Amino acid sequence: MNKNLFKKGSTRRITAIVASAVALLSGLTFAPAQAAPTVKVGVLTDMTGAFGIVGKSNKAVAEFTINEINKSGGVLGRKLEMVLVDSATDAAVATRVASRLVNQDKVAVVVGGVASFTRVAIRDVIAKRGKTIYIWPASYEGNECSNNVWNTGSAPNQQVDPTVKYLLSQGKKTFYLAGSDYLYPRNILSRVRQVVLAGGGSIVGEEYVPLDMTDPSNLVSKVLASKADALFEVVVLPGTGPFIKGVVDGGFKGTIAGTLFDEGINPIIGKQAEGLIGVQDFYLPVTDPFTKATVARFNKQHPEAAGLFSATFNAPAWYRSIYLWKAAVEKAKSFDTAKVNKAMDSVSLKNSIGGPVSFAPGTKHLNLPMYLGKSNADGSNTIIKSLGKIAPYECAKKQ
Amino acid sequence: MSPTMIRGIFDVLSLSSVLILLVIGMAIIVGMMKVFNMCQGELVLLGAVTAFLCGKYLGNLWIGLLLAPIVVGLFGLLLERTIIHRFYVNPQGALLATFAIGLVMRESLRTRMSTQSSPVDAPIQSSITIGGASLPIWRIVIMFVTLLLALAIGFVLIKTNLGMKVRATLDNPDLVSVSGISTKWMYAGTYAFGSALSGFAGAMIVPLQTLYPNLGYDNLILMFIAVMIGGLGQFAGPLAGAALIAVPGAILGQFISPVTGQILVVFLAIIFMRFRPVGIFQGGR
Amino acid sequence: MAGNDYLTQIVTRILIYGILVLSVELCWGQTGIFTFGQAALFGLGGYVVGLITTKSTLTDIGILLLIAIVVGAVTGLIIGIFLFSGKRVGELYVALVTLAISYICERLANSWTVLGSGNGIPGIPYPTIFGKEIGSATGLFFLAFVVFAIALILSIIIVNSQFGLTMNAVRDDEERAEFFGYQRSIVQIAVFVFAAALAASGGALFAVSEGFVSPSMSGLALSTTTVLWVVLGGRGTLFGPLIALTFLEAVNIKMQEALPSLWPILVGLLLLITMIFLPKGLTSMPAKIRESRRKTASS
Amino acid sequence: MKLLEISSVTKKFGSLVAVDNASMFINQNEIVGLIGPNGSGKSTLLHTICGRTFATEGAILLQGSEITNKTPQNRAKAGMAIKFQLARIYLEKTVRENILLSLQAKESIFRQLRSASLKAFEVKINEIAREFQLEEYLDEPAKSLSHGQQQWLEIAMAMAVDPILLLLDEPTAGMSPKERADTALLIKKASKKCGVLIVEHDLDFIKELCNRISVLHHGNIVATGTPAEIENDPKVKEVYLTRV
Repeated sequence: MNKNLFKKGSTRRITAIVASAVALLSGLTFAPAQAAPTVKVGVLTDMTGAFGIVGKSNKAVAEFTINEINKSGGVLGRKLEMVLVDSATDAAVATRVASRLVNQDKVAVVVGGVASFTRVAIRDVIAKRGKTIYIWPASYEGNECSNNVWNTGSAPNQQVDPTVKYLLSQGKKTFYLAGSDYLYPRNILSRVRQVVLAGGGSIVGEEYVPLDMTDPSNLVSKVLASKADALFEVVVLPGTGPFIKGVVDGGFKGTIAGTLFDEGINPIIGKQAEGLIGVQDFYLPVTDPFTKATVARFNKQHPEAAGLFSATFNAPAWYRSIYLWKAAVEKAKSFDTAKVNKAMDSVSLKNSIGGPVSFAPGTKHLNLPMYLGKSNADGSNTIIKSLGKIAPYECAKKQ
Repeated sequence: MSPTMIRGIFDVLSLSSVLILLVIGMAIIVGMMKVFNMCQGELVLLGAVTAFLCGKYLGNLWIGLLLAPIVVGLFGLLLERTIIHRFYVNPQGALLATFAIGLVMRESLRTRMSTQSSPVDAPIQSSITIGGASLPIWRIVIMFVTLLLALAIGFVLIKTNLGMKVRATLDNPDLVSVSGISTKWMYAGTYAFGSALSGFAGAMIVPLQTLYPNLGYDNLILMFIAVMIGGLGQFAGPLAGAALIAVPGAILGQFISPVTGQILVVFLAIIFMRFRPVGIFQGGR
Repeated sequence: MAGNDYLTQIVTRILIYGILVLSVELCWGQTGIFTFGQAALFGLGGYVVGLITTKSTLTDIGILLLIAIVVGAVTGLIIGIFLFSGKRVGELYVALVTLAISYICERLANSWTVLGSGNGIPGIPYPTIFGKEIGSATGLFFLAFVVFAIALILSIIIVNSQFGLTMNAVRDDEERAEFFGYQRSIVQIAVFVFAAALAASGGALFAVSEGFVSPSMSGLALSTTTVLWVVLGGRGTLFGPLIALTFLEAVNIKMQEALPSLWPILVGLLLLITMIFLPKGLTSMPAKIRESRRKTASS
Repeated sequence: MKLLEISSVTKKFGSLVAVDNASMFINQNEIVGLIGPNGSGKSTLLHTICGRTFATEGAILLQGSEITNKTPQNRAKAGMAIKFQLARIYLEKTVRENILLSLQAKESIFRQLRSASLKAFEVKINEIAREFQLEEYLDEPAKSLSHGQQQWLEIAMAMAVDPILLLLDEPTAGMSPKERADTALLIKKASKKCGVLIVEHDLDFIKELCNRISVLHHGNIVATGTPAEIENDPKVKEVYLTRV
């Protein structure tokens, strides 16, 4: 009787399975690369999935920057070797490839991540468990102060404060805040609220829509009904275009501002992008000689990513990230994580995209030159004002 | 009436008509044919892509609106004859196979797109002002088209000879094959028709939304819930189901946060469906 | 294996996903409960452990697993009673409801501040056992291995018991089973609760071994991928889905490097081809070939 | 006390009346036939007895206690067993497993998990298989059986649990004359332990077998009596003649 209930040959099958699994997996270990005097730089970005376009830009900028450094002699006399991994817009994939960079490729530094959930997922793998320097090159919601982690994108105050102050100075008194329902928009808009109220303005509404809402008509109506002087919006894809289109076509009289408008994002909005206000660390019309020459060189060397060099794709941040790390290594005269980590705190770059940058000691964030810009109907931007270096209010200097 | 109220009412009408338009094709394939078609969203997407390409290369979205149902209808015919027809006796298999088809379509588009999403301009971009509220004409067009389409299809299915044959075939395939109607082509034709309707819906709604690979997939769960609430086996039920979730969703969205509104609607729909005793989803094998 | 932390971590993750796959296989493969949202329970276990370990000093893996299992089982019981008590519901209704639950869970994980508003919960500490920290990749591997082995052995025992036969009877013809006098709903609820506890314990292991949880852990993508592993491996067999998982994860890692953007398309095509030509899964291929050889030989 | 008593059962599907005010009964150790042409409502009446559908009006009593709205599980527990028109057995499972499935249905989950009753049932399985000439196929999957053997297997599965009432829906459909004769013997033997209700459209088969026969036409029971009475009943002749 038992014979029928128990499937035949299960032990044999288990052995076969374990054997084949081991065989399969051992195919994944790679022979360690030959001991060349190169230093590996881990480049982690979303080459596929929803952020695949951003990854394309990131990869090209990383390649460009590393080539440039190698041409000028490398770091401490050693050439850099880029190890590119795809985090596929998925947190679980991101931790796996981050582990590969740290544990298998033994990279000296990891630069990367597009979305905040990727940063949060990989930073412990790299910086805490992996004891490797992690540079997060994106403008984001703030509050990243972990050890061995360095932020080279803009902090909320660097984008939000000048935008709101400009709007207030233009006589805008009432604000409507709208965003997608997750951490980044919530944090950005809470900063907006703080600055608006401090500056004597008032908030007439605050609303969030689900991340995958394709038709935000309800929100459009609420914005129109509010008759606010200004709309500060952080609605992300796929809602961005439909939302702004709806508000503009619905006859909204006020000014629309946000943190995500530039040459990279405007094309997905269409001609309704005209008049959108924002602050970024870079716009294409930034014309200091260094920036101009570097961007031109990039476009020439990377025709596949020409047009993808934009602030919202984190292109300037990627460029300066690798240079800032180089400067810290040279200052520490070592690739050792602890020493580089210490040197990083006060490192600076005289030449960078958009202007000179320096870490604000104790903040893990950069003093960044920022620009106030306005979008045009064709997706390009006009700089209203160059704002100069703005200090980050993060970590030790939280305000 | 204040402009806010007018806009509120307009939103309810507009959001429901958009969902009903999206569900019409599904009402045919899932509702009447009882094929659990997980790639319905991608049929909508294919229609949207067709419209986008016509807008981009021919500069005319009207041609896109005309071509979308033809292209997607032919594609549906091809799908039915090559794949779907194998799974009429195996509903779970149909679900998985169409899920795979959807995945392939979605990811293929992703590799071809050079931006995260592309805006599509409506053929009519102006608005009219009623009582101080500026209302986009394209949304009004969608309301009327949806209404006309639903009535026309309902009429064909109930009143015409062809419609009766189709319903008879879908209700009892064995009986009809004896009486000389080719069941095979009746099924293929119906699937193609349902696809064409979805393709048309995609072309119509893409100007209100935006073209991106998950356009159909992000709408799919709501579409399915609409069909299941409405019940299977007939055409009108799913459309009523769409109205039944879109209207409260749109009204709730005006008073509470759209996030809570959406979760609440999905949640209530699940409970409602549990106690609605019709269709292959409820009992029966 | 101990020498390479990366490989160890991959194997650990496969073992953890293996627990999730077992839970889907028990539900769908053995009992016919077409669960399309098992990741919701996986995510539940992960988030529970994430919240506990970051808000308190509790890190003992035994207690954490126990809590996850209890929470998972209770949730499974509620969903199970809702779905299966009283009148029979169709398998596709079950698929849609579980899919919708997974969708709602992902949505909530994105919204709720206490759940990290989309960023998930980072900084989950290493687990401890009897006060000792399991702080190495190898240690985490052994932990996952032990839990997986227990889950697998339990599954084998269940499937090969008289109850396993009952589960199959409910799968193959639930109405017929009722006419024999089987308490069909109790069978389904029992299996669903056990599978939910399994999935939640897998999620708990994922949280401690990866050090973070994120909304995608409970979302549609993982839910459907798990079903895909079961389909490709062959539902109704315990080992087929596990083989498919191992094979696909290994190939996945290679292919994501070699053909990053084509890989998801290839997965879709593989699933489609399997559904058409090998509805019992890729692991049924040898048997199928043997059968067709026999046919040609006899004709 | 009657074993099964059906009093004034009516079943409506919307406006369609499938069974109209039907009353009949079965005594212990009696074989009762229910005949009628296709569409006469005999399957529907059987379904209200076994719990597949529920009567709109009227009452069904098993050993004096009402089961009209009980679930199929509870009716099975009360001692009812059924063989469906098209054999509903588990084709992928072996004959042995099929019979075991019938036997263990009322075991608790925990006993099932421990496979506690496996040994005890083994004797019973062999015994019943021998009785139904299925002994040599015990370890073959049920799908490899012939059509008639599949029917037997389902009857065997029903008999295995020692029911007090056995419901048989067209037990000889598609069988050879030899198989029919064997089946008749098996049913006769079974009736020593329980009451049997046979639903048939073939009068010839059951007139040898049944103690009493009821004839259903358009949802109405038009006649009840011994086989001889039924055969000579003018109403029954009319029902069957108008069809032919």
